[in-house]
Amino acid sequence: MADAVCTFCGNVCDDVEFDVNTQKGKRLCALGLAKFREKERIKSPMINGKEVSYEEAVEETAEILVNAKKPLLYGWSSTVNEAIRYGIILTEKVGGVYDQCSSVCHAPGTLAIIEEGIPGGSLGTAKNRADVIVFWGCNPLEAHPRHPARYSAMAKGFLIKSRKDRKIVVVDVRKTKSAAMADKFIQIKPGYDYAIISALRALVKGEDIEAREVGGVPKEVLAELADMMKSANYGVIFYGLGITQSRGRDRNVENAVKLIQLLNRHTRWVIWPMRGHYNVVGAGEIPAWEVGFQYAIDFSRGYPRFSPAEFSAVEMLLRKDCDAMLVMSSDPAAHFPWKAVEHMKNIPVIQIDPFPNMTTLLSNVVIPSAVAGIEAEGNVYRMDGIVLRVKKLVDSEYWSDEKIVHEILKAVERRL
Amino acid sequence: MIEVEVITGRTIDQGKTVEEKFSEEYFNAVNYCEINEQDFKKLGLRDGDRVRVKTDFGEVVVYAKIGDVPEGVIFIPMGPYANRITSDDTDGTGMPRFKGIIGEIEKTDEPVKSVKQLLGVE
Amino acid sequence: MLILKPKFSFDVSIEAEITPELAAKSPDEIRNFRVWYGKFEKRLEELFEITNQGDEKKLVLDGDFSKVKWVGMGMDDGEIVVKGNIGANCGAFMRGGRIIIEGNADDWVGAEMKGGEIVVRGNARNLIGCAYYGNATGMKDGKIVVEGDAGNYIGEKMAGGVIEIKGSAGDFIGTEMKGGEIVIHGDCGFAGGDMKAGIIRIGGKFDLLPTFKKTEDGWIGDVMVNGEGKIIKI
Amino acid sequence: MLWIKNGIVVDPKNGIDAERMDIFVKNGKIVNEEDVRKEDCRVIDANNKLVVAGGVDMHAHIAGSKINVGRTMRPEEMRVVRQTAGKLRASMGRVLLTSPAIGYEYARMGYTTAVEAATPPIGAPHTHEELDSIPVVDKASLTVFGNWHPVFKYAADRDREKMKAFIAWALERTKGFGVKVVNPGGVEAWMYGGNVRNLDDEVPKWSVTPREIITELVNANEELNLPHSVHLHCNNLGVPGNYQTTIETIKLVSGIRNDSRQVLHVTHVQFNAYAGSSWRDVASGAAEIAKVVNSMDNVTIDMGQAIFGHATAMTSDAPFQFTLHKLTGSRWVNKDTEIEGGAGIVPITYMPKNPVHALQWAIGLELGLLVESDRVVLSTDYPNGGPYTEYPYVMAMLMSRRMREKELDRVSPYVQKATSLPAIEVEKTLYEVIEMTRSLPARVMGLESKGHLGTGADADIAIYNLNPNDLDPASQYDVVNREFRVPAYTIKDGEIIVKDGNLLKETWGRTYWVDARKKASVDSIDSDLNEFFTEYYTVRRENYGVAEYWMRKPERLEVN
Repeated sequence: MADAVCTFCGNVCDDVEFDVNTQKGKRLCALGLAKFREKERIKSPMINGKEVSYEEAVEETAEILVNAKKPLLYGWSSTVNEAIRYGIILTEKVGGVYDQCSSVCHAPGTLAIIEEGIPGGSLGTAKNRADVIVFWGCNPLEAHPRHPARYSAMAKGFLIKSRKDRKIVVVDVRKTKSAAMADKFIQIKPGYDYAIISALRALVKGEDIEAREVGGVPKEVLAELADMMKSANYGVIFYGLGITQSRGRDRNVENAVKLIQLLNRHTRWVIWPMRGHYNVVGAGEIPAWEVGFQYAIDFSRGYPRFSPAEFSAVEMLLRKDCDAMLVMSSDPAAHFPWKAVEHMKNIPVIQIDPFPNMTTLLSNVVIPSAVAGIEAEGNVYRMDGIVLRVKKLVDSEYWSDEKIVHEILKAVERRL
Repeated sequence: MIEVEVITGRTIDQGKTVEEKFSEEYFNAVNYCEINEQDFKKLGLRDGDRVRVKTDFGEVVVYAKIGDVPEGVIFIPMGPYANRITSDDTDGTGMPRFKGIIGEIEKTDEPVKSVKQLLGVE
Repeated sequence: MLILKPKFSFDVSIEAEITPELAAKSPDEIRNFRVWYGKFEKRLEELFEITNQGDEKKLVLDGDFSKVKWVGMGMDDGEIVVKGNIGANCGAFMRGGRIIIEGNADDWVGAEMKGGEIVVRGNARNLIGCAYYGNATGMKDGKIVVEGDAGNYIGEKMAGGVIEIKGSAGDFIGTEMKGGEIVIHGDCGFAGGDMKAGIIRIGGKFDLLPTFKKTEDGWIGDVMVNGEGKIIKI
Repeated sequence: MLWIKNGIVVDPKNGIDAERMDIFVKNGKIVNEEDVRKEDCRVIDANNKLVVAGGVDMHAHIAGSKINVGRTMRPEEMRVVRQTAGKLRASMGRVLLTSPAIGYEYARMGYTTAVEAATPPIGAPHTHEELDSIPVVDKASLTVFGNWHPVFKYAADRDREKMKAFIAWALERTKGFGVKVVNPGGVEAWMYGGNVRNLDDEVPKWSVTPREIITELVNANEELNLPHSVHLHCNNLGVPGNYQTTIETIKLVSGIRNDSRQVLHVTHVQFNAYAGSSWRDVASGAAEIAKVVNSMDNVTIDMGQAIFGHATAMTSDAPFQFTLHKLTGSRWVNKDTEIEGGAGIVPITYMPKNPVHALQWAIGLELGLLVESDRVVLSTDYPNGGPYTEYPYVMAMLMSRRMREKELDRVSPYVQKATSLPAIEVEKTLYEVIEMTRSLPARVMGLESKGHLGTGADADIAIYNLNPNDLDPASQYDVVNREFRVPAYTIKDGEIIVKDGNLLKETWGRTYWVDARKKASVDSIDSDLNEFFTEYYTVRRENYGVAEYWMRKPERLEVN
């Protein structure tokens, strides 16, 4: 059994063990176990379906990126910081557009930070201090299975000695598996998060609201929740894609941040997103320090510019505004709206990934990579911004993402 | 045919198989929709039946299951089937709307496509 | 007057900060005006057929300009007529003059506009008259008229001027508005979230936020910011 | 090899004041004339030019989660293009800068060393990755200790040996350079919605006070004999009347001695030098603080000068940031961190006509002028007080009363009655200003090879188009303000990086960290650490911290 750090979800559990020989693990959730298990791999680098060497694939990639008028370099959330940093510099050098999986996930939260900031805390503060935790539009038991036990609902710490010391609230449009662990489940009408949060803000502020119900929730229930929030010693809202991918998106998060700002005038509250991929936070942090922005960054004029309406991957594809695409460890062909996927069929696509997926089927250049956290090491950001080093457990013939992107960068520099 | 609001999202099975897109397990994890029991009955559905889900953005055939969703709401696990019908309009945010898309569903005899058929490469 | 026609259909977007001032420049300057085609810097004549008809401060954009961004950015006076559709950021930071778009407009029409007039005969998309990310104030003055429908996030952080949508609009109208007026003749979604001042007139259906109070002719709010903004039914 | 010929050298550490001399460089070090073969040297004609050591910024927020979320929150800051991509990186930012821009702008100003002033311990891997992306300059980071639960425990228990062991363990794990303390006890109180208000307020749930935390940390730091002293951001920052807390805090170390340096560095004192009882009657307490600092020989400070224009407040002082958010209504980032403390970020703009802002501006200058030049370092607490790129402005202001009078005309008249600045006649000399930006910060940090031009020093050199023998800074303040922004040369480790203000190449500096494990028994806290991690942390002890091999160019300084 080797000590490992799990590279599936934003929990980045660092207490797991995995035996590569027997394929058995300890303390792994179902998602983590699946992550570590051996599975079908892309066998070799390929150009247009023909097996080639890594070097040939790298040269072809550089050629495509240098010649493209507006290449889109997308993905980055399932690889290590070291590869992302080269990826940013690569995008700058080829005058392309950098975007990462957040733009179809938690990027609305980034827009909310721009509007209002974020009063937050690390997962350890939830574990040690939170006597009220609200899961809003997220379903940790299915998306981050060990979150409740390690960090939130059931976690024990400095001030919280048992599950009884803490109240759990789940707010969602459907009764998710996570609703079962709640002391209070509030079912809301899809698309009304914003209005409900506005109502809560009013109630916390002491304003009466004229409506008898908001977003399918009776005023009394909202008043009770507002009271519960005000009387918490230390509360946390964890929010998920239920807020960011539905009507209101960034405005929902912004409104929730305003609620937390207000609550801090009475007691302590923080809010934090339940980030999905194991290094989706890094895919935003690194460009932020290298070039100033987290995602949807265009370099075509020699300097970075941020504009989600123009430079997010989905918008770039919908508008047919990119003439080449590099996909790093992601599967947009499976996870983007269909109309966006269609443009991928019209342009050269380069894929870097350990596993064959739907994007492989649309790719002109395929570069298989070592699996970070199993075959390659590097730093990653847990969902709360804490960096952990994922480990190399076994040797591999595959190149690491870091090496692949670095080699592409060097090949590009030779051409400039 | 009934009008529904479509939401999509993660499930544990979708998560477990997401790195094995061509496996039977992944196919089974993402090719269905959950429907409220009343709506299920209204549509005259039985276990193993298929429905066509149609929105302004496309249509897709998936298996129908009874799920813990409110009446008038259906849930499809995130993945290629869901994304045939999710909103591609980002409303200027860069984020397509994956949840809360108005559409309609009806029973159908058409088969559920494989992921490759769905992509149009097979 | 200057007439521009695309020479071919563009693979990727073009950034061309052209204003009616261009028409007053010498033929040489006009031909060599720098624009961006993806990452490649080009001369205007490499991408567009240029017809020069006198030095009236007027641009006519003839053809599909839906991939051409930043047209009329910061313009002071003169006129731009777009015969077809126009790309994003049209009329951003505009201070005066007039832009007429006969087709549809993309996102960010008239963002942070300070004066002048923009008329969209077709539909407009999102973020009309808004503030760019991180900036405190959207449109300050001037007028934007959309004769068709419009998208989300209209007049956010707006402080003055008028935005009129003759059709329906999307969600989040006049969020954090501080002044000015938005008129939506058709339907829209949530209106006036955290608005401090200004008027939103709505002809059709909309989603009322719980933080507004009923008054004689409409609603006042947003109470969360002790706002005196008005939502009035027309 | 370099031969810097005929320069006018100012080198306060070695007592050289505007002497014409040659400087020789070999293998990145300053060497004696006989150590080089002159015919192999590249000659730099420094005739009538000022030759000084590269600048040392000992307190700036240049890397880590704070500045990075600041960038994320403020795209309006990141839209200023300083340089487009080419041979070098695109370089962006108004006051908040991207990592490439941070290194480039320091070099463009003749600065060659910069210290990140506050690293949350668990955030150290992030800080170091970001430091590794800052080109040219040498770097270090200070680890924040003052609200860390083990520190409370060992301070409460008066367990000096374990405190020392903990510091040694933590510096190694975080690859930190020294002990930073921010609002000791106050950030923990913030976890309950409060703060501490004086040195004897008890920290909630811990029977320990700020007084005890500071005293115990200073004593432990001195017994370990770390290169740098405790680096303290005092309690009550940003509160009218706080100068008294500052003075009381400074006096805590009377009687503690170290022969080679101060035993306490109090940072960005401007923010802790307010008299009065509210924002309505706030006034300067700088003169009183200066008196105390001047009367002691074991305390140093830095200014924390406010610069008019845009800035972003970012500190580990989370409760203060919430107060600032309530005051300004601006965006607010807060980050409570495990059991280690917290942080906050709020945008701010200093406006000359705003009485409070003008006061802050004036207080910074009062401190710089009234405190002896061998104990006050020039700083803006970047980006809290403003951009470090305005250091030349501050240098010129310190040297010219005429310039100050001109500036006073455009600021709020409030400073006339609330500060002593208008009456201050002091004009620092060029020598003193070079001391405040070079030799002193290097000495305060304990970086022996920095901040001077003696044999054996790192060849980090700045050459400016200023002839000290020909210059009257009091009247030629505009020349001073201009030329210190555009060095004729910046030389880093013997390589010419900047010529005539233009950046020639990108190089990578070292990151210094301090290893004090030989001076303490880290084993003695082994079981305590296991308990802390099992009970209160969300990461395993084994996975906590930074390994040297992840870093680009680590430089371990071992304390023996």
